[in-house]
Amino acid sequence: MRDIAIISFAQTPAQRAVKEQNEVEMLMPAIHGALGQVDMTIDDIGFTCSGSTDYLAGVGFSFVSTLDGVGPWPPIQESHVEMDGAWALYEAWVKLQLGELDTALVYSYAKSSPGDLPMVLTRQLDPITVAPLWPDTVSLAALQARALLDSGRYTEEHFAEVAARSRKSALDNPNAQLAWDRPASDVLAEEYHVAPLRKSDCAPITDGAACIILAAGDVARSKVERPAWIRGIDHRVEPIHLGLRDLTVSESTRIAAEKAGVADGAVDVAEIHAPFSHQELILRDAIGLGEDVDVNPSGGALSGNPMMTAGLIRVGEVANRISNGTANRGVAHATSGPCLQQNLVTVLEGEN
Amino acid sequence: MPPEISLPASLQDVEQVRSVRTPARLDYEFTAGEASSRFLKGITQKKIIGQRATPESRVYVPPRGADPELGATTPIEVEVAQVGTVTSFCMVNVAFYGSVMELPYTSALILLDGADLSIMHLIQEIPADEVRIGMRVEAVWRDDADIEPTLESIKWFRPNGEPDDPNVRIPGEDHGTGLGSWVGGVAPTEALIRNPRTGEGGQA
Amino acid sequence: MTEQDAGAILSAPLIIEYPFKRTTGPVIGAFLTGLREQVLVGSKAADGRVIVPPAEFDPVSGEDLTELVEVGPAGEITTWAWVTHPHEKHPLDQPFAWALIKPDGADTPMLGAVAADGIDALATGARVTPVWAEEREGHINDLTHWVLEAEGGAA
Amino acid sequence: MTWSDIDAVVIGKAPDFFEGVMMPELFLADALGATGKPMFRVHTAGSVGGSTAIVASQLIQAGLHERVLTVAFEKQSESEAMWALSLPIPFTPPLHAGAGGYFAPHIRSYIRRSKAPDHVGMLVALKDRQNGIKNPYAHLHEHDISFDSIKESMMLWDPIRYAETCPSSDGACALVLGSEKVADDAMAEGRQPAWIQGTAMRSEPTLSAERDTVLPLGGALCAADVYKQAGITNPRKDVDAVEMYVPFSWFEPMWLENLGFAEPGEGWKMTEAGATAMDGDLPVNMSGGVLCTNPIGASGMLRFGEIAMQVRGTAGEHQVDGVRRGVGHAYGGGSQFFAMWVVGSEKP
Repeated sequence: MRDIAIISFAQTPAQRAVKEQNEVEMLMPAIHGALGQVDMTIDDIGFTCSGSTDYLAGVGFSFVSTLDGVGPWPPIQESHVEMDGAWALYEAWVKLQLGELDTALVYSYAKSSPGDLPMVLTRQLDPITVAPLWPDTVSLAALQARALLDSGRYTEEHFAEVAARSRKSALDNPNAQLAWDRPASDVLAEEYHVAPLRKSDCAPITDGAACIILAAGDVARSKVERPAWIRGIDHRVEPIHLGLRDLTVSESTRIAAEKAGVADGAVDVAEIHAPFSHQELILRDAIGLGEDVDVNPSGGALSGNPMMTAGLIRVGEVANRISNGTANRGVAHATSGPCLQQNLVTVLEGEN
Repeated sequence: MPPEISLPASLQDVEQVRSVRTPARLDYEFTAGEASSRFLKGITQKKIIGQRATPESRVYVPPRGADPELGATTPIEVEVAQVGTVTSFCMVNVAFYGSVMELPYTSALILLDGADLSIMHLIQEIPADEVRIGMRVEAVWRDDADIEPTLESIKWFRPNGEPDDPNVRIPGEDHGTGLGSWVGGVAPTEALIRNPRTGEGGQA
Repeated sequence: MTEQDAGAILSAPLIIEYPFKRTTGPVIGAFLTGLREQVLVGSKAADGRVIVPPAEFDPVSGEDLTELVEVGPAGEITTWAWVTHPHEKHPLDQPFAWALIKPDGADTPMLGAVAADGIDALATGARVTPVWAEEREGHINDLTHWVLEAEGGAA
Repeated sequence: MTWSDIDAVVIGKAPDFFEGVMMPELFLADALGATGKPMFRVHTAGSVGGSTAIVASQLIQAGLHERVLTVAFEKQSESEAMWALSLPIPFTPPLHAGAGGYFAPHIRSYIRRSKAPDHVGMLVALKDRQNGIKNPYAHLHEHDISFDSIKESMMLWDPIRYAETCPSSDGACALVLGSEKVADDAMAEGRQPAWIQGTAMRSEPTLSAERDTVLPLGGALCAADVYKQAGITNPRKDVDAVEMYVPFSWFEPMWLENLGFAEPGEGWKMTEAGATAMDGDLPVNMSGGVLCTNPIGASGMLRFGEIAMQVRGTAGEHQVDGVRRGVGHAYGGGSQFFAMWVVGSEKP
C-alpha cells in the first residue's frame, strides 16, 4: 500500500444551531482553514470527496451547492458519498492508492438543527415494518443500553463515568459544544431521559463541518513536519434490524479493527464515535482497547456530534495528536446507522 | 422474478397485501443564510443587488453564499440593472408540483446588465412564440404592498422596447467553442480556461 | 449591508411530505397480510432461525428466504426502554416502553410499543401480547401496541 | 458466483427523497449480501450510476479486493420524481418546471449555436426508441413509434417534445467487477470479460459565470482523461460504440461534441447522417438509452453495463458486431458531474 497521511484538519465549532449561515457558508471556513494550514489552494488538490445527506436539512442535492465552497473551477476530480465524511476519507485514500494523484481534500458537514433530528433519523429504518412507528434514535439507543445492562458487563455508573469524563475532556477542546466538570454521581442523579439513558448519556444535536487534507509520501513530508500516516483503514456493515444483531457487541467494528491492524502495535489514543455513552463501552471492547488508552480526549461525540461529520472529526482529532507529538499511534472510529450498524476504523501513526 | 413463497396455513386462502401506504411528513426550519438574506432584503426595497468576492471577480445574482469559481464568500454588493437580455428560454406546457403559472408560460435565462450570470425568470406581456434570444427585457414588480423577500416579487420580465442585442452570448460559451476536439487533433486541456484564482491560462 | 443589520437572516418553515405507496413484495406482503388477519409471520433462515418480521434475504448468506411460518402472537421482552415524554409521532400518547419482543416460536425479536402503568411494571423477560386495531388494512399499525400479559392480555 | 465470493459492495442512487428512505443502503444491507463486509454508498446526482461503478473498480485497482459487487437503483414510483426534484424551497421561486425546464434553454442555445435543424432531436428519439424495442430490459417498447408520432407529440418544454423525453422508471443494475486474475480465469473458461481500460470523473459548479452549459468543460476534460488512459487518440476512429446519458434527445449531438466525436457545432451532422445508428460507424445507445429507461440512480450504471455487454458480445438483439472498445458515459446535476469509462475486449 502507498503511504498516505493526514496533513491538515480543520473544523467549525460545534454549535446547536447555525442559524445565520446556509450550508456552504457554514462549510467554507473549514475548507479554507484546512487549505490555509498547509498553504495550499484547490489548485494543489488532486481529488476532492465529501460526505453529507439531504435528509438533515431537508434540501435535496445539498452537496451540489456546497461544492461551490471549494471553487471547483477549472473542473476538478470529485466525488460524494451519502455517508459520514470518514467514508469520504476512505474513498479519497483509495483514490490516492492508485498512484496517479498525491493530494486529496475531504470535507463533510451537516445542519441537523433545521429538522427534528431523532425523528428525521427514523427515515433510515425499514420503511414498511419499522419507520411508520417513528422510533427515535434515543429510544433505539436506550434499547441497546438496557441490553448491555442486562448482559451484566456494565452498569449505569459506567455510563455516567463515560458521560462525565467526556465533558471534562471537552473543556480542553475549543470546538466542543458541551463541556463541564461534574462527577459521575451528578449524572446518575439526573432523571431518565429515555430510561436507562439520561440526557447526559446522549450526544447533543449539532451543526458543523470539517475538512481534512491527505497527501502521499514525500508530498506529505514536504508539507508538514510530522504527518499522521494511515496505517490501516477498514469498514464493515451489519443488518439494520436490531433483532438480527447482538446489540451488546459490535461485530462490524471488531472486524474492521482487526482488518485495520489495531492490534499490530500499542495504541496511545483513540477517538471513538459514540453518540451515546454506553456505545463507547461496546466499541472499546470491539476495537480491543486496553485501560491505558486515552479515549476521546476531545470529548468525543458526546461533546459535539455534527451528523455526517463527527466520524471525520474523530480521524482529525487523532491526526492532530500524532502531528503535535502527543501520541505516536492512534485509532479513529466512525459509525453510521441505528445502534452502531456500520463502522469504520482507521489506524494512524507518526513516523518512527 | 420473486421466488415462490410458502405461506403458513392461516394465510393460504386470504388475499395477500401487495402494497402499503406509509405517508410521512417532516417539518424543517429553512435558513436562507447570509448572502441570500442580504440579497432578499434588497428585493424588499425593489433593488436587485448582486454580490462578488473581489472587486475583479464575477457578479452573482442571486448570490448563493459562495463564488463557485473562487470558493469564496461574496461580501461586495453591486446593484445591477433591472433590465437585461434574454440569453435563452423555454416555453413550458407541463404543470408540475409547486407551479402556480398558467400554461403555457415562458421561462427565460435573463442576463441583467451588470451581472455575470443569467437568472431564470418568467417572460410575459408578449406572445410566447415571439420571445427571442437577444430580446431586451425589464423587471415588472408586484404592487408595493405585496413585495416579499423572494424573487417572485418580480412578477415577470417584459420587453422594454430596446432593439435586440445581436451579440448576445451565454456567459462562458467561448470555452465551448474554444475546446477543439480530437477530430481536429487537439485534445482539450485546463490551460484553455483562465484560472480565476491565479489568473493563469485562458488562451483560446 | 451595515453591521447593525447583521442579524436579519431570513428563515421559513419547510415541509417535506409524501404519500408514499410502497410495493411490499411477497414476503413483507405476507407479514402485513398476517397483521390484517391478527397473525404474526416470520421467515425461516438458512440456519433454522425464525426471523420476525420476516427477512427477505438471509442475514448471513444473503440467499432468498421463502419459508414463512406463524409465530406468537404473544411473546417475551428481550430489551426495553421507557419513554417518559412520548413524541406526537409515537404510537402511544401516554408514557410507554419501546421493546424488542420475541414472539413465541421466533428466534429474533421485533420492535413494538408496550403500554404499561409505569417503568416499574416493565422487565426484561416480561410476557406481552399484541393489541390489534379494530380496522385493519395490512399495515404495521394494525398491531397498535403490546400489553403485559398480567395486565389482562389474552394469553 | 455466490454471495460469499463478493468482497465488498458499492451502491449508488440519486436523492433519497425519491423513495423516502434516508441512506437506504443501511436498510438494504442484508439484501445486498453485505453483512460483515465493507459497503459503500456513492451519490453524485445523475452521474451516480457511473461514478459508483468507478469507485467500485478502484477498490480492485488499488488491490484491496478481488471481486466487488456494484449496484445502482431508483424506485421513482414510491413517490413522484418531479416532486422530489422540485421541492419548493423557501425564498426560491419554482420557475424551472423540473429537469426539462432546466435543460430546455441549454438545448435551445445549442441549436442556435450549431444551427442544427429542428428534426435532429426527433431523429435521436426515433433511433433510441427503435433500439429500445430490441432490449427486453427497456422500460419503453414503442413498437408503433414513427418520426411523425414524435413530431406530433406534445411540446412539453419547447424545444423538448414529450417523445424526446425520458420516462420515469423504476429499475436497478448490478455489475460484478473482478481483478485481473478473476478476469483471466473467466477468459480461460471461455467467458469474455470487458476489460476496464480507463475511468474518469470531473465536476464543475452548477451556476458559475465561467461555465458553458452547452459544452461543459468538465465533460470534455473527463473524456480527455479517460481516452488518454485507454490510449485513444482519435475517438471517432478508435471507439466502436458508445452508451451515453441522453435524457432529452438533443443531448446526443451535444455529447458527441463534448466527448470529442465531432467538432463543436458538428455533432448533429453525425446524427443526421445516421452515423450513430446501430449500423452506423459509431453506434450510440444501442440499448435504447435513457430515452427508453430512466431509473435515475441506475441510469449511469446501465450505460456502463450496456457498453460492457457490447464488448463482451452478450447484448443479445441489440448487439453490434465487432465492438472491441466502447465508451460508457454518465452526467448529472446541471450538466456538471461527469463519469466515464472505456472498456475493451483486449486486456490493457
